[in-house]
Amino acid sequence: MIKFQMPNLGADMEAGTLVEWRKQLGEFLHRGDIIADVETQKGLIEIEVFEEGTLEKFLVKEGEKVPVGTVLALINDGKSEVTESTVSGEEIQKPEIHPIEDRKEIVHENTELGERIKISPLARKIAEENRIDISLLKGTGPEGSIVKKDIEKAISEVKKPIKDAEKEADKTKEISVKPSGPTSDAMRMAVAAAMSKSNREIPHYYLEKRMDMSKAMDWVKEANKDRPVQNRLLPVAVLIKAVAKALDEVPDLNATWENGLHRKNEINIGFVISLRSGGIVVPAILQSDSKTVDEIMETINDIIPRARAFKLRSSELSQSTFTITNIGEGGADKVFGLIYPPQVGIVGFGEISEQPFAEEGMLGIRPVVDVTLAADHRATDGLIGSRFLAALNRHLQNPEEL
Amino acid sequence: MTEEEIKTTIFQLLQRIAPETDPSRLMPEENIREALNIDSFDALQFIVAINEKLNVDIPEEDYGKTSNLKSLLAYLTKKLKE
Amino acid sequence: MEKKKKLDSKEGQRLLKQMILIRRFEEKSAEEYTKSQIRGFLHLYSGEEAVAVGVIQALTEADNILCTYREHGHALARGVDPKAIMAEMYGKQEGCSKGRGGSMHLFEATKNFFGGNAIVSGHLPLSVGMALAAKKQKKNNVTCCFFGEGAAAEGEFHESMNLAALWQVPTLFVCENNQYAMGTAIKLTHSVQQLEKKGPAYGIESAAVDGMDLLAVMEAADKAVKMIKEKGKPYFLVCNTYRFRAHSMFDAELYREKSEVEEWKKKDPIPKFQEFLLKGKLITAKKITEIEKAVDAQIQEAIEFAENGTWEDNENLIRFVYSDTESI
Amino acid sequence: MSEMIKITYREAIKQAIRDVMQNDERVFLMGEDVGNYGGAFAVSKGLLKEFGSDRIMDVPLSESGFTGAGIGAALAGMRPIVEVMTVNFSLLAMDQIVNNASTLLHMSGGQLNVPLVIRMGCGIGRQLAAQHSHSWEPFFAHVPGLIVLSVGTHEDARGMLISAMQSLDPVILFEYTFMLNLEKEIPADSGTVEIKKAKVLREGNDISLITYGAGVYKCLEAAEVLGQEGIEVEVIDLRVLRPMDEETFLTSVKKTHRALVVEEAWKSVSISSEVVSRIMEKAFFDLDAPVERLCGVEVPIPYPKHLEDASIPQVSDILEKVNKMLKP
Repeated sequence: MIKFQMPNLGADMEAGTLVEWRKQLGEFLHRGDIIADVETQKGLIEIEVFEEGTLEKFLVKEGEKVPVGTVLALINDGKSEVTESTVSGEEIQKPEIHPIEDRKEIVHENTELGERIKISPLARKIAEENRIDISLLKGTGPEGSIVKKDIEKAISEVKKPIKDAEKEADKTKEISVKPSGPTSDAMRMAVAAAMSKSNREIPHYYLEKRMDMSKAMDWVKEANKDRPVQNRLLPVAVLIKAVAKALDEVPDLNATWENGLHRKNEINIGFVISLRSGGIVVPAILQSDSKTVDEIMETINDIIPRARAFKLRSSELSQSTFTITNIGEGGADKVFGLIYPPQVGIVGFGEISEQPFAEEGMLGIRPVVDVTLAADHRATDGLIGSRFLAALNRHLQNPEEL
Repeated sequence: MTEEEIKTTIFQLLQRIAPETDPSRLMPEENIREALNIDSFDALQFIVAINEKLNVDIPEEDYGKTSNLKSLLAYLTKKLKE
Repeated sequence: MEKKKKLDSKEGQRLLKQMILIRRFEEKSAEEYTKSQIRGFLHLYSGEEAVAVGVIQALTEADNILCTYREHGHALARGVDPKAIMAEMYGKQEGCSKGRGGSMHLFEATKNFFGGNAIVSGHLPLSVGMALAAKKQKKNNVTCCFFGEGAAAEGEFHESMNLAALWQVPTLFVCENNQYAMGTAIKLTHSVQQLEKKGPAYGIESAAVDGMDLLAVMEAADKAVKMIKEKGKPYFLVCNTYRFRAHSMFDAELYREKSEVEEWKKKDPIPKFQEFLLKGKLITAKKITEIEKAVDAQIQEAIEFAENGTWEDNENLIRFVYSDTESI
Repeated sequence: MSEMIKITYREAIKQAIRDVMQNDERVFLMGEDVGNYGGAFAVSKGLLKEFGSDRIMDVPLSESGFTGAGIGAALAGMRPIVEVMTVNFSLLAMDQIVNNASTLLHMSGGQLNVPLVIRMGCGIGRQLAAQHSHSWEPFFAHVPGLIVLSVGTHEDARGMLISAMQSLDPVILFEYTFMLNLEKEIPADSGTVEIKKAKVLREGNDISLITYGAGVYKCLEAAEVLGQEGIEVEVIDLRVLRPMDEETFLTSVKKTHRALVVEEAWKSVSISSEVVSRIMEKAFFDLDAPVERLCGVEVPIPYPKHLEDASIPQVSDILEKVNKMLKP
């Protein structure tokens, strides 16, 4: 019997609301099937199942909000039996994918979740319709309850236009210390939680290298020449592929730190996407190393619109093993990222711009990019980091081999 | 297609990409991507959308000619006459 | 004695048949009750037949009748179809109250038969009001209200007597004194047990009669109705009688001796009237047997009708709550 | 837009009585002191002279008796108006109203209508102490078969009786004696009014004030004050307490998302209990705050003025409560 749990879809996820079971009892589940929709701080997420078996029992009802790790359902794989005593809706399991908190803390969180949020029925209805996470709102109604007005305020903030100045300020500081930007409270709180944790727990070290992008840009230009617009490449696809190949050579950076370094078998590159409404999401481009540049571009074309519509799948949100932030393309020369726990590294690309560049005694004007690496000093040392940057540079100088 | 119609189409497409902005308030020589906060992905989507809506293929080497409203309009007007 | 002389063979046989019908109908009802075909409260009239038959024969079809919850006999005497009465007790929608009332609430508006009222004395004010309406409408009809001696202890009895006399309306109050208010003997419930003495206190002409004697009841009732119609005043008639069966089906009869019941059974109004008819050559023994057979057939027909009746659909549950809508 | 006239609540009721008596000779008014005394509250003053003692009938103090007589008269084709001097005495007629008026249609399987209107003076606020300060609207509104109307405005004082007289079912009409001298403007051609629906007396988007009877003018006054503070209050006069028109207040609550129910009756098991329940059942997901109530304090109404005032909701209480609900 398999205990299917509320997955942890990121370091910033503590709980999720089971919105809908997409499978019925008795149905045979295949690996990769969407079993349920879960509402998180980041929106509605399709939850995949990673095992095969028959859906035996639901332990959590639709509409219930439960902490990460809660057993949601039992899937019968024809193997071991689970006794009643070990199975209950409230059971706290050590989350399988990213065990980020110790047991004691989770129990504590659970008690907090147990406190019912005071909210008017109308406000609850509107919140559900607009996917507002009420757990993060402060009520102004009777007894501090959340009322319609509070929900409407939260909605208007999500939809509020972004002032340019504010956004510029955000960009230079990147994801680490965004000021009170105009975003939904929920999203803001999620980013805040993850980044605070990162800054609190991870001893970062930073490396920086300027890389010549002329060959890569020429290669992209050449590739795009005969393509219809729909199939054109963006330089970022090349960057992602190059990072993936570099990680393949320096596997200690494609890892997580959870009481020790755990290398990951797959290279799933998380790609920071800024939302126009504020906030960020980091979907993973799965198995980036085994995809061609074209395939990566296809993935980007698929994933960005979905990310912006909050329609990412659980694996895309939970399985990244390393992160790229390309936010520099908005104008900043350099980006120093904060690592997304429990990963151990993040690479930041600044704006690709024409700069004087000396090579082999010659000075020329070339498109260059300033690449930074922030890495977890618990997991690796600077040497590993610089080896990674060197590998990355080498791949960018040989785009045709990507 | 008149220049005004092209302009309207451009605004519609930009609005779709950047729904919270008001493209009609763009200054003729203002950099569109900067003004409306459009990243490279959205910029490409914009080019794709122009292609689909107006059937104008903007090759990559011409991207520079489409950076502000004035040049983009001129470029598209010219292309549409061809 | 005027009446006795007038009673012809046909009328005598009709009245005998009514009494036998009531007696057999009640016996059959008891049987059906034990078979669970009839439920709720079932109050039987056996022994008191002479009262209903004797009084109602004095009334015309235009006169109103209101009764207590022990009213099967009155309904039969009034001419309400036995089939509709039995179906009502079965709770079928073919019943005279569409099955909504049961044994205690038999209604037949077309025969001016107004129930079937199960709150003791609650229908007395109604009868005064109906008589008041008749007076206002200048109709010459009587409203006849049957009630037990138990009701005469209620405030509504006294209020009604006062109002009827005050307004001078044509009400015939008929007290069927069967000696017991449920299980409590009259000597335990009334300070003055000659109930007819209560009428004069309100200025109402009153009389008492042997309720076990059909002829006596007929005579008294005829006289009362005649007076009411002539003077437009109320009248109070007390019929002293006895019920042979228990108060209702669930009654151990702890309150009276079997010997007392046996003593009263000697006064059974049916054999007494049969004897009178036989002596006066108004009927033959053979004819009596024929009547009994006809009554049995009629009752059998009523049972079959009730059994074949239909249950009202649950969807119709809230019918008859308001007259112009079926919703509440 | 028709011409407006100034009229007291008393005069409006009297005109209604006169209207129905003039238009239908089956109508008569009976009650304690309605004739020679001119009505305990002078509502029927002069009507005896106009219509005579057959149609304006003084009755003895026997509430059960004359209420029952009214039912009987209605059964027999009349259109009586029974006046129970004050609602306090209605308890003595409760058996007639609950066991007869409301049940006869049903028990008879739809055969018998009781087209009767019972008017009751009620209301609190004249230092009449515990036995004369009752709000029995919830008692009567509990009973299926009755139509229970509450006369909260002058327009209804003028029209409700006329409309009630057209009903084939028994109607209980609650009239508020403390308003008798109150003068208001109503259209000169006021006549029949709708008696199936509640009425929105003032529109607003911020909160629904749901009330009836004595609460109506208090809520309107509070709404006026709140309006000056920028709070838009919707005031709903329930008017029909049974069968309750829920649609009107549910529609309002779905618009305002907040409701306060105001009544003078004791809070427990009251009209407001019913209103709140229905809001919970049918508009729960439209609520942005708990529904609140202002009701009578659960104490026999005391004699001293200040304690009497404290026993029932006042305008100041409504203002305070609304403010608290909207600005927590």
